[in-house]
Amino acid sequence: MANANAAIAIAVDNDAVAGDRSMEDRRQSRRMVEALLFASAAPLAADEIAARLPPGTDIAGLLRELQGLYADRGVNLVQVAGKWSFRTAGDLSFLLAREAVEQRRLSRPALETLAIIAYHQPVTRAEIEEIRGVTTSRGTLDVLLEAGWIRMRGRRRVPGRPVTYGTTEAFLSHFGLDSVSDLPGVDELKAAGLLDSRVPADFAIPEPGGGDQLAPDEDPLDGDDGSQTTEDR
Amino acid sequence: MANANAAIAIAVDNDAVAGDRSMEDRRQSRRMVEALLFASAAPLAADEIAARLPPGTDIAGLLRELQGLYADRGVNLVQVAGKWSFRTAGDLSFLLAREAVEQRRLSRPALETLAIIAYHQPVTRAEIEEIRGVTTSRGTLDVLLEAGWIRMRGRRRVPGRPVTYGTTEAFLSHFGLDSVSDLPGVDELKAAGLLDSRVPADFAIPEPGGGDQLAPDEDPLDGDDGSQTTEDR
Amino acid sequence: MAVDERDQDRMWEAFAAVERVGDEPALVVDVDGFEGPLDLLLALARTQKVDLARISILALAEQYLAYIERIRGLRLELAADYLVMAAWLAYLKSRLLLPEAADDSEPSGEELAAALAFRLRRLEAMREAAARLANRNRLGRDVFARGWPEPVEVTRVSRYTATLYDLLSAYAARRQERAIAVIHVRPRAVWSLQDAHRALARVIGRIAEWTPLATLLAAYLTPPEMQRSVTASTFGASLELAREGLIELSQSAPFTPLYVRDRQPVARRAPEAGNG
Repeated sequence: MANANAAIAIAVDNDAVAGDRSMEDRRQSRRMVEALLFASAAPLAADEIAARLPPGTDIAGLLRELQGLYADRGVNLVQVAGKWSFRTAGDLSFLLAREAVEQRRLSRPALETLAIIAYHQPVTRAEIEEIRGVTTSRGTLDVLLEAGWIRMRGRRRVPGRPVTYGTTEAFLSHFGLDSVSDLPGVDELKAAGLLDSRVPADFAIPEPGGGDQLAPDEDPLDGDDGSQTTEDR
Repeated sequence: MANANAAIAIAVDNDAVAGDRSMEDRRQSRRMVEALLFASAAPLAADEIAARLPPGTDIAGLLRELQGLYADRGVNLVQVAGKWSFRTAGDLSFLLAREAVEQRRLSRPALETLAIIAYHQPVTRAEIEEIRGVTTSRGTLDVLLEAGWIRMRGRRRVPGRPVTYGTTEAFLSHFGLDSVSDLPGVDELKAAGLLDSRVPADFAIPEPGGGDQLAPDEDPLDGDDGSQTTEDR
Repeated sequence: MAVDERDQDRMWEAFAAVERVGDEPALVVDVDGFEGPLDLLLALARTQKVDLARISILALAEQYLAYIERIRGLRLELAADYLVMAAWLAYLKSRLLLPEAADDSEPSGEELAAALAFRLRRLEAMREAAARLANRNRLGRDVFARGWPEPVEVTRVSRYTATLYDLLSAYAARRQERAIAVIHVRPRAVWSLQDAHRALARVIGRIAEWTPLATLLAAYLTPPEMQRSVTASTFGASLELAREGLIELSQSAPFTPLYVRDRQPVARRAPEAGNG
């Protein structure tokens, strides 16, 4: 009786050992699959993984197990086109994007164009070109629109209905102005040495009217103008 | 009395909610740290990670937590060169041999020189030669500089102002060391006085300075040293 | 002890290399497989099969000298540093065997021996350190970083800057440049006599009836600033064409409109055209 008990006990122990070993084998195989997927420079197919593991390993089961293990982690095990790879969890992709802010100085043409828009607003592109004496490149207005310093105000009520430009709130705050009427006039520019005293007597600079109200010869933008940043260029 | 009870119940509920939220916040932060480290091929410093997470996040605690979580996995979180990185577990190297990139085998003199530089840094060429008992061929240091494992640190403040050499972050990363004080056996060697460059051994041993700070008898490299192509690669 | 055997192999190889040259004339030998005298000493020390810390430096010196002698006996010339070491070891041996001199300005034989023992131990320590380093799990050989990293994508955002001064000076400079340029550059519009002659010649033959000269030139009179120039040139040209006998001119009184028509045959000359 005692012997029989002992035999049973031994049998149980053997089973337990075998169970432990197969558990341990499985854990080890899972570690191997994990390491292979991590180190691989490209997604791996299940049979590519199988080729590197002991024959008979339950690759499909291990992959499912790993997928579950990583399901709500920062990294997920995903299957794309039948191959497996670790990828950053979709909701964390923002971590892998960064904005690098570059401070850039405005080019001379952009500065001139911006100043003309500030003083002469509402002003059309043709008028800007007339004042500058050169054509305005497409990029110049783009840069100023992108900087948020100018906006399309409306359309001049003349043939062709050209878009009129004006400055924005952001323009005022960047340049520390309360309103565009604070921009200096001829006498102040002369006093500051920015204008030569030899300028002709009839030289005038406009008193900028920067209000949001449309000028008498200005129409509001059409509904679809607002979205068209490339308008009139 | 009923009101007081209700108030207490509400208070308890709020606490429970706050606790849940902070648990959830922590889990989310841990996912973010995990994702950042997983996505990067190069080790990340704790403050690099901190810069990408909400202010006040307990980065050190999360790193320890992750390290524990991955401790017996196929991929481990290790600390190298003062930074953190996921790497495949060391015991699986047999599995990944196919992944290994062909590396130039270091010659015995080069390996010996590298060890001397690692354990004795900052060290001059003459001191290396004194330890090895042979002159160092030009190629030996070049190979190590080219591998990016050693760098010129500065100049010893002695006649002739010889250049001093030390190891790089790439060295620590390649050999899986957090800092030079983790070099195998460094404490025993120090205790035995074997890291002293001078004979005999029975006086105080200077701390091997693996850091970027110059030793007391070390000067920075001159400006024109920087342009030398062999510098700090 | 595997290390020792390897070193002994190297020594044996060294001898073999030496013996191969046999009775050839003397030649310089960098004792094969050894990196200098210290390396050779270390290999010899290992043959004593004791801890380096307890090694007999005297015995080691004798071993080294015997080794060198054997090579020299083969009429081979050794690299200089092996000979320098031999000379130093011979000196050390004599210092160790002879009673210490009272003169303590020089290190004692014991101190010299200790220094050599230290160098040997230090070199051996570094050799072991190098081996341990080489056997570590190395990145890219034993352990691997993420094979397919996901790089951080950097989007560049431009933030433009300019000062009010930049703005005003750009404006003032451009306006001023233009103001001055307009005064100097603007060309004067002129209609030359030749222009008028050519224009009139083109209509000859089509003006049978008296026609005011001004209406003929309407096409050319549009720019207001050219009116005077056109009138003057046309008048001059019409006089010329009349003189050439191609047209007739008529004016009823000074400052009244001037009429023009093709030259008529003599018979049809109009009686009312008083001032021909």
